[in-house]
Amino acid sequence: MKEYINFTKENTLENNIVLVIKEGNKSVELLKRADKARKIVSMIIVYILLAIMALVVIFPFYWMLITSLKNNNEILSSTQTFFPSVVMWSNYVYVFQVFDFFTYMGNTIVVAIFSTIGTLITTIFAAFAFARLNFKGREALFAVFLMTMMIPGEMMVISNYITVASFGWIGENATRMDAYLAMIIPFWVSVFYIYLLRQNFKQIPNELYLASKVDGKSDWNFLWHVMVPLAAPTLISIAILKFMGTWNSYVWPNLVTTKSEFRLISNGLRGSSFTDPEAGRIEYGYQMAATVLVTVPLFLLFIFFRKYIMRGVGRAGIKG
Amino acid sequence: MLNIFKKRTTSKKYASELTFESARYGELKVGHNDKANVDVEVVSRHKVDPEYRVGGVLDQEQRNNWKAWLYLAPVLILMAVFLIYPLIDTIIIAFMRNYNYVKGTFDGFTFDNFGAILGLTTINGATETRVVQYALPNTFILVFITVPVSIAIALIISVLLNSIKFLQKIFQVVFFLPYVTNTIAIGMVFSVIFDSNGLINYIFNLGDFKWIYGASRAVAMIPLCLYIVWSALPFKILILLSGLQGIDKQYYDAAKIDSTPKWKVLTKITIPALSPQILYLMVTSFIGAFKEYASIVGLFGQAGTTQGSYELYTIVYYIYDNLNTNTSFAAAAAVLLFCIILVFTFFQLRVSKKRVYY
Amino acid sequence: MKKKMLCLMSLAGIAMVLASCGGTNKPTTGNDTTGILKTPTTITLWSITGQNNRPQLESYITAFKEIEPNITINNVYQSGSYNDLEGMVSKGFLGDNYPDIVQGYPDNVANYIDYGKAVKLDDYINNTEYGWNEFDKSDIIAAFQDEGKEYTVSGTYSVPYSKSTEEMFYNADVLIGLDLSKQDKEINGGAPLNAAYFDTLTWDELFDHLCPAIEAYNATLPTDQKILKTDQAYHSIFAYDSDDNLFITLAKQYGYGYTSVVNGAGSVDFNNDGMKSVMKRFKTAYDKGYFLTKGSAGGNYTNTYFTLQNTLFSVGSTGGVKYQFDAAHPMNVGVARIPQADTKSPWTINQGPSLCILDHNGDENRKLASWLFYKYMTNTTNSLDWAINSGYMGIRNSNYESDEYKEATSIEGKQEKTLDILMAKSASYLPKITPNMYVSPAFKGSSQCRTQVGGLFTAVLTSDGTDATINDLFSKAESTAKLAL
Amino acid sequence: MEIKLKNLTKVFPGNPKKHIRDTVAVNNLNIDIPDGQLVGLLGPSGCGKSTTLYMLSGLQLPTSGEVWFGDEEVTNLSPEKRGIGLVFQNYALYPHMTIYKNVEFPLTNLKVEVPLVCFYDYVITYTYKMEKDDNVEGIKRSIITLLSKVGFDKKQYKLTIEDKDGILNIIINLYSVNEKNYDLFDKNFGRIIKVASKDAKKTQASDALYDVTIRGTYGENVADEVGETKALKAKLHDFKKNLSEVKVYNDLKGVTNYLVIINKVTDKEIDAIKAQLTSLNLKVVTFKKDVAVTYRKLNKVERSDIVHDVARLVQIEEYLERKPSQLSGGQQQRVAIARALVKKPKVLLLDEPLSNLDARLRLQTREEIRRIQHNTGITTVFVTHDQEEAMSICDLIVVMKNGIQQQIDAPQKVYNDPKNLFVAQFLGNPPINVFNGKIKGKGVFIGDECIYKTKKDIKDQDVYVAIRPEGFTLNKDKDTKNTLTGDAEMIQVLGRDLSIIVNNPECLKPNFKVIITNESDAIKGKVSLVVKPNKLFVFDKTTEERIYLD
Repeated sequence: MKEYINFTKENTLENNIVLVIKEGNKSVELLKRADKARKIVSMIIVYILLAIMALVVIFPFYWMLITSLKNNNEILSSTQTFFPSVVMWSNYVYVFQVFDFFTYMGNTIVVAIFSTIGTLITTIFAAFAFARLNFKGREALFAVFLMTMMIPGEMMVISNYITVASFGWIGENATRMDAYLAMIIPFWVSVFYIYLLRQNFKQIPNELYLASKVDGKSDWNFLWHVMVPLAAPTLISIAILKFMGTWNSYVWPNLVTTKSEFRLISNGLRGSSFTDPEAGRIEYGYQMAATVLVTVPLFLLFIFFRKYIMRGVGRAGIKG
Repeated sequence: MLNIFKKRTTSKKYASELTFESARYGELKVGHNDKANVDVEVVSRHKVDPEYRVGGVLDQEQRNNWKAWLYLAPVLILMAVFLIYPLIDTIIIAFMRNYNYVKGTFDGFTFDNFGAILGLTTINGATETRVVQYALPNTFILVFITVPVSIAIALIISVLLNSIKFLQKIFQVVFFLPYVTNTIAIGMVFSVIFDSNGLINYIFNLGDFKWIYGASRAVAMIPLCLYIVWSALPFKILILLSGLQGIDKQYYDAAKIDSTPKWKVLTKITIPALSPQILYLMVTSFIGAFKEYASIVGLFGQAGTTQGSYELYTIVYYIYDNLNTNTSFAAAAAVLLFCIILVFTFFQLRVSKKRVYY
Repeated sequence: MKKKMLCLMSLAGIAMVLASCGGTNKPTTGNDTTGILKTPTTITLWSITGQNNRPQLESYITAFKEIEPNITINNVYQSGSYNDLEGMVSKGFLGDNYPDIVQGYPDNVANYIDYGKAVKLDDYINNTEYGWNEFDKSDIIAAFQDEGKEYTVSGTYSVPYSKSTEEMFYNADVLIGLDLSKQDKEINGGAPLNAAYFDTLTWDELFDHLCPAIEAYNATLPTDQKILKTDQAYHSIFAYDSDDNLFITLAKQYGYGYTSVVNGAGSVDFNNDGMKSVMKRFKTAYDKGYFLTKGSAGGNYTNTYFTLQNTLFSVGSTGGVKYQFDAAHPMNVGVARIPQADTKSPWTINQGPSLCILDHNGDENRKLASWLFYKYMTNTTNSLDWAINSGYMGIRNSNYESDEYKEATSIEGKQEKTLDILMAKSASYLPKITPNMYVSPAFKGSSQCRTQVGGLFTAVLTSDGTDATINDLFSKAESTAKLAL
Repeated sequence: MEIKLKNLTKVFPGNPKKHIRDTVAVNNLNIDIPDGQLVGLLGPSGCGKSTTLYMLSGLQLPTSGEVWFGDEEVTNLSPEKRGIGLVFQNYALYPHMTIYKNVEFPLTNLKVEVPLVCFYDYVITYTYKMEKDDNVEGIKRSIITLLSKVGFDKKQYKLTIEDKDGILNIIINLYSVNEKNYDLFDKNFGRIIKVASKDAKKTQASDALYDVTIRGTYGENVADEVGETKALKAKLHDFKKNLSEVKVYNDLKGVTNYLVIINKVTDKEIDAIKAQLTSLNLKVVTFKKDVAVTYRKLNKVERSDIVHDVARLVQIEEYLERKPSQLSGGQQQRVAIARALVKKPKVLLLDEPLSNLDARLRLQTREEIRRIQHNTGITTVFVTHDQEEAMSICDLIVVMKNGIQQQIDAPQKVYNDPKNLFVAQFLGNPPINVFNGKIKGKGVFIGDECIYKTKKDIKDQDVYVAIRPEGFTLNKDKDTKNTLTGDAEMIQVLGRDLSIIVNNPECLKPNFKVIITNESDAIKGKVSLVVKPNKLFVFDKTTEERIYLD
């Protein structure tokens, strides 16, 4: 096409424009004052917004707490109260009386710790293989891994139940060890965490791998002496998230344990003891007290490890 | 990943640059246009991801082969037993007629299960309308409302949180709180708050407006979405906040120097910089949202706002409901959902290729 | 960090120790010659037993061990609903992880039959050595015995345990002695209202005479003395807690179809003109403010409104009598039979879980052991103890006739306007109901039928009430119910 | 723009809990940077040079002291408002944007000042006879390009082209445009096509608008200032929309003054206001009238023009469509400069811009910086720890150490005339040789050898004697006085030069370096060196300040 106008350097249009920042005509003094005011106002707005959202987030917890201290009539009454009219510490006393708290707690901690350790080991191996080693069908296999995340867990329960039963881990003759195995082993694989850790491993510079090769280190040594320490924050957050997950898990442990002394805390605390079987009604006060009791340790765990979780989870989004 | 694309540029390019281009992308077509400029058309079958071209490791390929499988062995065994086998099992059951999982009996193989759950064929003389009428639309509504909204809110909160120093840690802890509780208990709290004589109606002076029990489907979606968003926030805030803390401060300094207004810093710098985290959240939370049902149980205690109604059905709720009695239908629904998620995730990843900057 | 890890590890160690200290059930070994069963047998009982009733159950187990030393009972309390329990048992079938005796509703038992696991009990019942003798057969309330037979296959598959029924509770302070002759001469023959009148109340009487009269009477009262709290969000003269029960009961009372068993499978019959007209009737009553159900009361239990005196009548389960009374708003509560279609053939629902014995690969010892335990725990002494202490009904006629029961349920010496007296009134009223209890057949999908008719009742009440809507709601409910068959 | 730093101090607070002391990064710095100069801040790492730069940019705020841009004090002004360009050490190019977007980005935040002079509507009709390879579409597009290049946005023009058998009727409606822009358009239109005829009709669309500040006095004294202000406001009610400030106040002398600031008013309105004031018996003392301005965003074409101009300047035009990660360090560096230049800043700041480049690129790029700075004439401040870099391109060098400025001078001067030992040592490669020496009887001694005699009266003392490596010549004539002797240990041939490593016990290091032309024939062993007086500096032993010998 014919070029009608040639805006080359020699005969360019002289841009007769003056570029300014918007407030260009204001005096520096004025700008400074406005600056300061804006900073203060924006800070106030930020804090107000955060405070509002924090309130929204925290309110259900507050409600949970006060409900755990109310008696059932007050909970069910049509007028809501923001503070229990009679503080029912007895709800907590009841929960403690009814349950063999320490047995449940012990089971939960054992199951949580061993499933966490198992998960960490399998996750480290798998992530290492996917991130560092080359083999045929690596990407395809990883895609299959990801696909398993897309099937609803409810659907897997039946098959897994049959599998675990065929191992003899459940049933009338199941021992404590069997019960633990049934609760722990099926959850030793987590695609989600493998994915998370793989991303993390991938960020570790390849030079380190080559350097360790030059130093004559085996893959095994490299994994444990270089990769794992470098990915420690992620591993810690995986451990904690896994721990929390086990702590709150309910359906599967409830299904595979048939003796109350093998049960986990969330099964014990969310049981029928808070429903009135005659009328099928829930004793909300007890239930909430129990929920508070389950939640508090997790919450403390988070506060305790907040720094590590923050650091570890943040790497999730980086591409692999 | 296969990525066919064509790139056409017109510029006064010289040989050296052309070779550079070709090294990067592959086949080149060079032509001339009437302005004596060079038309360069780059045709490529696949874009080489630099990550896969890292030198050195490739040499190890053959040697690592058996080792890799050794490392994968524990996971593969466990996965085969606890994830892949159920997956295949589910797919097979989806094609069995009247599968009874206790007895292990079924009446031959069929495609009818899919037709039946979609209401194309009848069951016991009745048509299953709940999947098409409620479960599918509800699932999509929840997915397309809760995921973007929760990501947006999480983004706002984490940006705000990142901009403060005083009380930051306390706020962080507060916003993480929903992560440590269980769905059912907090669902109950929400249903009390949204009760017709609950807090929301009291605050907004709505009389005895029905949000939960007896509410219409559209209204019931509001507390449901709010609840799902609420419980989805902490993890997202966690990810985004630590993503934010990883962004080079220099970009913000540069933006300041360039007199960039705050909203523009957010949209043009922060969000693109967070795009890997956002993609990650999108993919995982879309998958999660497709599988939503526990929150409905938590909030409503049933699949509808009144007894016997299924207005709030989701696909997984349907699966859960039919698992014991109509296992074949449940499996068919699971396979259907699996396909939906698969297709959706695939498209999401494709679209994101252009929008995500690493 | 290391410190923290160490901390965790040591915690784990402690937990291990703690966990292993937990209860250990030593199975008893060695044959004992006493008792019917000579070989040592361990059976498992799964039940959902409330905290309050556990001591009773455990005492029966302990006592049973004395009688049948070879039988060890592994008693497991499960949690959740009976349907959750069924889910656990059903999955347990896959891994030989299910009990010998399980508590459940007939709907649950129907599924166990379907899976071929429920044990047909007729041989045990009729066994001369350890079955029920003639006294037992006549003593155990017929309706309860019948319930065990209401399945798609013939024979008895479940036996009564924690049963309950429904009673009508009324605000005696307001209603007893209320003279409505000015409003409607026909009510109680012009006499003031009394307990006998409520015992024979029919739906017709209730909606056509009593409610209009009460409404008219209420209109004559000064504002601060109204007996109807029309200013409240949920109020009515009469309230029925369970939508499902009401529908099923009405179908029974009026003789219209609900469900039936045809050729060994369930059949959904409730979509009929008779039930539609009954529904319209109730819809009209609801519109007039005479009537309320849980479903139409915002999903809240109506007895809450009864205790707040927003309603004058309340129908609820005998298992939940305590909810008909609130110490914060004390009143005298009267107990009566629920209203009937025809007082000559009154029907009241028979509900509450029963027990079902499950087969373990044909192990006869376990079946027998289970039966023996059941028989023991429901013998006259134990069933009486259970009836007095558990809040459930006595399953034997003799329970009600015994002096202990009469004494326990006597209102003598009990303070007015207390829960105690109400409980006593309720319990002592039960013998009047027991001869006229019915049960609807259970089959695969019967629980969905219940859910659907309950939902249907609510939907009709809250709908616009036109024929088209009602037809639509009926066919929708029918269709949904059929899907579950 | 001239930049002045006055007593600038920056203290980074420590943490007493963790026993971290406060750090004084910049201590009482005073620098005057003349307009249009390229100034290098030079010093070892940690000397506070970068901190100084960041305080100039506003990204860090000084603990005390002032920063002046021209005659405005901008010390605490936020960086957004300073209108400066800054090139970061790591360039800070936005990785997700193309080079074009990166360079364009600052422009999207800026506004164009539009003076609100008299605007006109135009109807221009051109007729044009189509030539052989003409096409209407092309002409149309070129006209539109021109229209937007002049700065008209879509709402401001309407273009219709009628084609009548090869004769084009081009009708252009311009709405509310500046006369100057019209002229610009008209002048350039000829470059598209040679028209056969042209007919332009011009009608005034709006009056010119002015910002007016009027100060004056009241005839009598007023007690109630607030009330009177209100009264005056009420009187000027007709101009309520335009009034920005009205104030009546008594000054110290007790005279009642008034102040009226009115924005965007026409001449007519100004007259009306004046009449109003006169009718109130108010005397006008000062009357200030400026053309009012409004602001608009740059349009796409304008942005593209500017980006391309700057891209051409820094020679990155070819890379505009690439992402930063696809460029080499040097290219990225130029992009960073382009991004800083594109908004035509009055001040350009560069933070160690060359530190990430390899040796050759560094050489090339620094020349380029010099060239760009020279071409644009922007006052530029440049931070570096590389003395060679600073010396080679700067107009002025500021040598800093521990937050304290050591010397400000032209590069040559800093090298040739260091003010203290630090400056002498920091500049020069190979570094200057320092000896323990003394001044005794007007002689500068290293050991026992007197290497220089001064006429100035300097008291005898121990000193540091520093001599540049090139400050020696071989002493061929054995009789010459004032030589330094040593043991030549090694001789390196550096091409043009020779380097001799010489041992001397008085040298602070074990040996010192001598650079001489390779024509001289050096041998190992004892050498005797003559010191060039202009390469010899003497510093006080304690203060390390220069002791001037002449």
